[in-house]
Amino acid sequence: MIRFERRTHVPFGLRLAAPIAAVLVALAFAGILIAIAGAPVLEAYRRMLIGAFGSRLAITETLTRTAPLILTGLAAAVAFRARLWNIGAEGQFLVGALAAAALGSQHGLHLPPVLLIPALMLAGAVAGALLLLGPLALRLRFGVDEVVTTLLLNFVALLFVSMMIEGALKDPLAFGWPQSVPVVADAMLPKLVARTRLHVGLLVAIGLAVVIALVQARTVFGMESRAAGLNPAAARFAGVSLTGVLVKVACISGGLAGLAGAIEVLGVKAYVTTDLSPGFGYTGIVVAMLAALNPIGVVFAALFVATMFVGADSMSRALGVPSFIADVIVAMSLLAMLVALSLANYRIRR
Amino acid sequence: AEKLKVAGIHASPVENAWNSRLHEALQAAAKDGVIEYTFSEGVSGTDYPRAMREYAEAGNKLIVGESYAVETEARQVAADYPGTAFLMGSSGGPAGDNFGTFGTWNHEAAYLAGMLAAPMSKTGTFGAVGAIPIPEVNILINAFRSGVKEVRPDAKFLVGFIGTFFDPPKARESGLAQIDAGADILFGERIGTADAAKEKGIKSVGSLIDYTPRYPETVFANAMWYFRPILDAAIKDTQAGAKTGKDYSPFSYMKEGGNDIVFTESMVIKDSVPAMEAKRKAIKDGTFTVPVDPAEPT
Amino acid sequence: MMDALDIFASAGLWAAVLRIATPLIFGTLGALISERAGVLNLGIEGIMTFGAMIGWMTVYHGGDLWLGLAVAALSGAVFGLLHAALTVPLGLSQHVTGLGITLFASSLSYFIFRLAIPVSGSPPTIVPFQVIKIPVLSDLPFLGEAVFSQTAPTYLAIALALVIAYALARTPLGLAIRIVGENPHAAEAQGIDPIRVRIGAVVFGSALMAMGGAFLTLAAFNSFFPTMVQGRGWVCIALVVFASWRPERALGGALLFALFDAYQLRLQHVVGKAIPYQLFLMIPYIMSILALLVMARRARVPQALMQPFRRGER
Amino acid sequence: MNVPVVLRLEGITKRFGALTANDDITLELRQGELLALLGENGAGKTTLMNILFGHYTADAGRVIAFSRELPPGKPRAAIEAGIGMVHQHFALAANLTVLENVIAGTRPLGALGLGSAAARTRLAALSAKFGLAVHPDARVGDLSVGERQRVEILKSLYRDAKVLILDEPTAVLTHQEAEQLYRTLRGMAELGLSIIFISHKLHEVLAAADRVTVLRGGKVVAERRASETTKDELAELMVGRRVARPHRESQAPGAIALRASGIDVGTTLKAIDFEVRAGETLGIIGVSGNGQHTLVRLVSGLERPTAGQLELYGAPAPRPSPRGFVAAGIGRIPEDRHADGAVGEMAVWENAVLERVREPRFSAGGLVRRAAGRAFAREIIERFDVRGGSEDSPIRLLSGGNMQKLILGRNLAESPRILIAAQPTRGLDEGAVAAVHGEILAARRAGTAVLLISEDLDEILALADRVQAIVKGRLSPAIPVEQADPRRLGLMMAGSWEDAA
Ligand SMILES: Nc1ncnc2c1ncn2[C@@H]1O[C@H](COP(=O)(O)OP(=O)(O)OP(=O)(O)O)[C@@H](O)[C@H]1O
Ligand SMILES: Nc1ncnc2c1ncn2[C@@H]1O[C@H](COP(=O)(O)OP(=O)(O)OP(=O)(O)O)[C@@H](O)[C@H]1O
Ligand SMILES: [Mg+2]
Ligand SMILES: [Mg+2]
Repeated sequence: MIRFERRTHVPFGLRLAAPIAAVLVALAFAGILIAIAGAPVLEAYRRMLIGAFGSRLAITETLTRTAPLILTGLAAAVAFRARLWNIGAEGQFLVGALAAAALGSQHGLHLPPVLLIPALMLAGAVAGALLLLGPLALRLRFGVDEVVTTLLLNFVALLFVSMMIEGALKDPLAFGWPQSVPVVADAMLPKLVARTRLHVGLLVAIGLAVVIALVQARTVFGMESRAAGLNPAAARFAGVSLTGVLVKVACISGGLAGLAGAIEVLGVKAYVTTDLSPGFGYTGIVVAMLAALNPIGVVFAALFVATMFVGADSMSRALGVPSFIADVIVAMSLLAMLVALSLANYRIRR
Repeated sequence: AEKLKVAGIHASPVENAWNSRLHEALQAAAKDGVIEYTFSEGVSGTDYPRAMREYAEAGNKLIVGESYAVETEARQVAADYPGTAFLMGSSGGPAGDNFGTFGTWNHEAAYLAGMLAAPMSKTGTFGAVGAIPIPEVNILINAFRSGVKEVRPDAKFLVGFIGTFFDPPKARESGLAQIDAGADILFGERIGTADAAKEKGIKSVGSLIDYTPRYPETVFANAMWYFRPILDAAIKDTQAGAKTGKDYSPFSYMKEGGNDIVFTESMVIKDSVPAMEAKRKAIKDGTFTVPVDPAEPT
Repeated sequence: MMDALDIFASAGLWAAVLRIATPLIFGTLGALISERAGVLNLGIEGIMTFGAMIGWMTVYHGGDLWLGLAVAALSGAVFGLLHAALTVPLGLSQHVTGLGITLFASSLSYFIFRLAIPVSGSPPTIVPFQVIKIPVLSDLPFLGEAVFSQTAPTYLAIALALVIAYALARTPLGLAIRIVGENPHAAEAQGIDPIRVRIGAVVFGSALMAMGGAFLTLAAFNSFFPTMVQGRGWVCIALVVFASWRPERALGGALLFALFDAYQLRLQHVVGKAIPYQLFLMIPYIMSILALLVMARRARVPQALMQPFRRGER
Repeated sequence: MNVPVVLRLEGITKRFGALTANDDITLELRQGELLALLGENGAGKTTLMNILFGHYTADAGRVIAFSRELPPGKPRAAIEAGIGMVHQHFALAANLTVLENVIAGTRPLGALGLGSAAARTRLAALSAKFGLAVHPDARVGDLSVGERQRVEILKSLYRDAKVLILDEPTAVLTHQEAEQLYRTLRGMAELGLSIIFISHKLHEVLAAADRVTVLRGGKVVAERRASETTKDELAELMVGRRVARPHRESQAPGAIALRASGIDVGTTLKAIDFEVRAGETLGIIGVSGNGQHTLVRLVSGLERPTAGQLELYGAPAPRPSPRGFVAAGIGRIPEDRHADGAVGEMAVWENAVLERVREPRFSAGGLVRRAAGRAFAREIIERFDVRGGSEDSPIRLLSGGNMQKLILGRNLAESPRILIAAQPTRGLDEGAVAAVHGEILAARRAGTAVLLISEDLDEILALADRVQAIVKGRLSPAIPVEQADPRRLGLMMAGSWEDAA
């Protein structure tokens, strides 16, 4: 019989090797599917690489996709570390986007661009944070588990957004299409590279990852939130205000997800539709897990996931492999990663 | 002449009725040796502009698709790639020299289908299942209504919107709900509607594509839409180096061959056909114009 | 024209309720059993999608409808086994694994579907389950049309709900599942192997989920489309909570939810769009959150839900 | 001897990583015998019993029950062979009824019915026969600790256990409950059952057991007949050296440090009055569940009084909060070190500074001063002889006794003016108890006011200057420890302090 025994100490090499092994395993499985689809496997990998990094367009597109994933990945990582199971980043993303679009439209705030853009980002963050504070309040006040409530609120948020863009916030110039009024030109984020979609939101996301890494490793708040996550009763006994920590964590986590939505509107799309997010909130959880909840790791995990999506999407166009392969690879990477991480924590004994 | 490189980008899988019209027209053009056709399907809003850029960079001269979910961004892309023509199903207007648009105008055929449907109902109540109340959908449903009313002024109408473009089981439920409420002819703007009609043994009208082979006992008429005239016009302009930033919708008119009715003789009431055919001729002649009413039907 | 209240008097409404509820009943029962054993399975949305695809595919390639349903159940069981393997012996985080399974199962089903059914103009169809009019009963006024004119899987779903309710409350297996979900250490001390019970519950539950998905392509409709499950899996997760983990209440919850949906579709014809339809669609989610609120005080949640059990470890 | 051997463990070895928890252990149990298993914390007692019952799989060795070898790792096989186990941490499902807990797993999983009626009858008969009264339809979560223990025993009896294993069964019981339990066990032995129990309480062991086996470092180091040994000998065998609990010396108390007057907390505490002076220890005894939990939370700053007043050093206390109380010089040792005292996955140094991390010494501008934190932890490790890990290892790697020393250390290193010690030696072995008692007495000598809340009468008698009893949320008047004897304390804990006087 195989038994697992927890390691008292995980060697650094193993911690590094685990994610790499996981990705390789996922790519190997993907190879099988690609072969079944009748495409040359090695050529497919090469095409993926080209699709993700082979040209100015490819690189900027990959990075454009990375930005929101970093933010939703951080949202999950920050929350999970404090054992706040925020599965609601998708909904927070949407309400953040909606807030930014509403206030950034010509009926919204009238501010000079230097103030307008930060104000809209903040608005998105606040909206996202508020959506997470609800489930948190239920947990703190009534002990209601947040996994289910945050998950359910995703659908409420989506329906709410749908209602708003078919109602109060509907763009009258969109010929009946359910979409929000667009933000004014001044509210759009500056591009990082001209004639591409890449915008400064990417820098904001990376900057926040660094800040969060420092906060977690070095600050009192970081230590207290870790304690609160690992053993709430002991943290409380030591004078950590659980409510305080969780409220802050929820504000940061929901705020990051809301900010991701705002940035997607301000950087890329200019208005909100219900399909604004191809699952950025859920993928953020994948990103966070791939990064083992490490904020700097989130940047790389987000880049990896974006690479897979963009590269596989392009490969599928080139080789006629169904483009759903990208999702398959990302999902398999996640599952392989979960196994790899847990195996790294345990040794197997017979 | 050199074959024109054309790319199609479909937001939905190409099974979706609307996309299948584009796809089939493009495939046919490729088969005729006019163009070289590549495509992607199921492209989400987030990926759509990238696909546009990728195809433009890959040297395609004409890119065909739909910009409904990405109106702002799509025009941005066109501005970034002035050497490529874009032909997009869009609610907005054309932009610049190279961003052309088209609407899905098969309302004329829908009007004629309404004329055939009118006398077939026993209850005098007609149902219509739509996706969401955008003008293109509204115009179509309203035209069907006008067609019915011309023959049967006292007719009653039920309209249901399912809130999404692609949920056939839901369209079916909506159709069943209308049958429960007394409708005995359904106008199926959405796939799934005819399934409800079939299940309850009533008749229905199809739109965009020919549903009769799929529901031979049920669908007696279809308001067909043909993309080929629009495509051909755009190909011609592109090859000629003419401005393509214009509205190609008029090529959807019946007189251009852009839409028409197909129906099964044996299923309709014989007496209603001549009047319909007369109207059809009038539309083609330009002596009759089917009213265009984009208001949301209730 | 019917009035808003008259809608309730139409047998068609109630027939629709049962029909719309069927996939939810399967899915909710599946989620419920696995949660009663302590495992949350957020793979449900993907498992339903895969079941819808593979069940349809089986029939499309000449299989019998029941074979399609069985193959769907089997595929669900396989994904359940994957979820269980990761979360039970390995003790991985259940919700993250579940979301991973959803992503995996749904993208894989689209991938397989696209490979197997090359692009065509209009989606291929099968002949789905037909309505079975139960002799005598279906001749009853109103009830006959409302209840006794359904497809076979609907009758099966309702029967399953009752059987599972009985089994959980009144059989040793049900008690074993419950005690494992409450305290796996207590179960182990009684000679019940919590790992095996959990794996079994997840596998069986996932098979039911996949059958719920298959209902969509084998009875509710006759083709498969990507994204056709449309969040029904998440509704099931909510319904389990709403039902406070009780099968008979899950049945009621699914019917109630279906009633909202069916009513909403019909109300449109009466009052137009005076009330945004989204409000109706929100109701089940909000109801579930409220139910959680009320229940949190009574602590009826399986106590070991989402807690991994590792043998020989403290 | 012609009494048959019912159970034999042969050469059991079990390793966890580098640690050998059981090292070639051989043990026999005879019919009708009460065997006590004794040993330091971490000696391997629980591990051995878990192997015997099939929770763990041994690396080497065999278990032979009634002349048949048990397959390893199968609790079910152990149950079927007639072995029952009452776990150190109860293995009960709180949301299920007593009957459900008892009958789970007793019928084949394929059976169509539970057979509740027959089970109910049988359970009632067993309750009556062994004097273990519980209501079969009560929800286990609603039962008291003593009642739960009865359910645990009934579970085994219901399965026809011939051999019963109890792991620290009295750790959570009151004196009276413990005595009652041993009476029951004795009765069972007379009916032919064979029993192994584990306890750290040497007087219980001597009074109840026939035979005592002592483990140290995973090995059997001695075996004695209970009638032929003494507490001192057993303690020495366990620890490997002589241990003597330190003695309290009398000293004159100083000013009042902590005073409660007329405090209510909700309905759990009513009109609480007490005072503790510098250099004095006030002991609070009581049967668990009478409000001591809330009392500890109150003086730890986790609970606010709903009426009355708490005074610190003669002035009204600040609004209660753990941090405020720590800052005011109150050291706090929580009741449950694993639940409240330590964050297992965090480093020893982080646990050492967590409650003071906001003090300027350990952080500046929101940033943690890690070097200062590590230095503080090293100081505690050295001064309080914490063994088993460095300041950087996760605290979960420390044994219970060492963890307790670290918790004591992080409080005493700061020379608190008041020390709240709640059940400071619960579950600790003799050696660890002596060390903890020594530290508490040293603090008192240095002028700390000590509030000791304990269910252990011996501990109270050894450490306290004055004693009060807590009964149903009320405190008795204080008596000097010189006037306290077990009988009088027993009466006080029963709520009749007037009679006791
Ligand atoms: N699951 C486990 N994983 C790793 N090590 C373990 C495990 N269980 C026990 N140990 C180790 O085995 C040793 C023996 O532990 P055990 O619980 O048997 O001690 P014990 O004698 O019951 O102690 P106590 O008196 O405190 O209950 C411990 O010191 C511990 O290091
Ligand atoms: N899961 C585990 N993995 C590794 N070591 C463990 C595990 N559980 C316990 N231990 C080790 O067992 C030893 C003793 O732990 P244990 O829980 O038995 O404490 P204890 O001495 O019995 O204290 P208490 O009486 O408070 O429970 C410690 O060294 C601890 O590291
Ligand atoms: Mg022990
Ligand atoms: Mg112990």
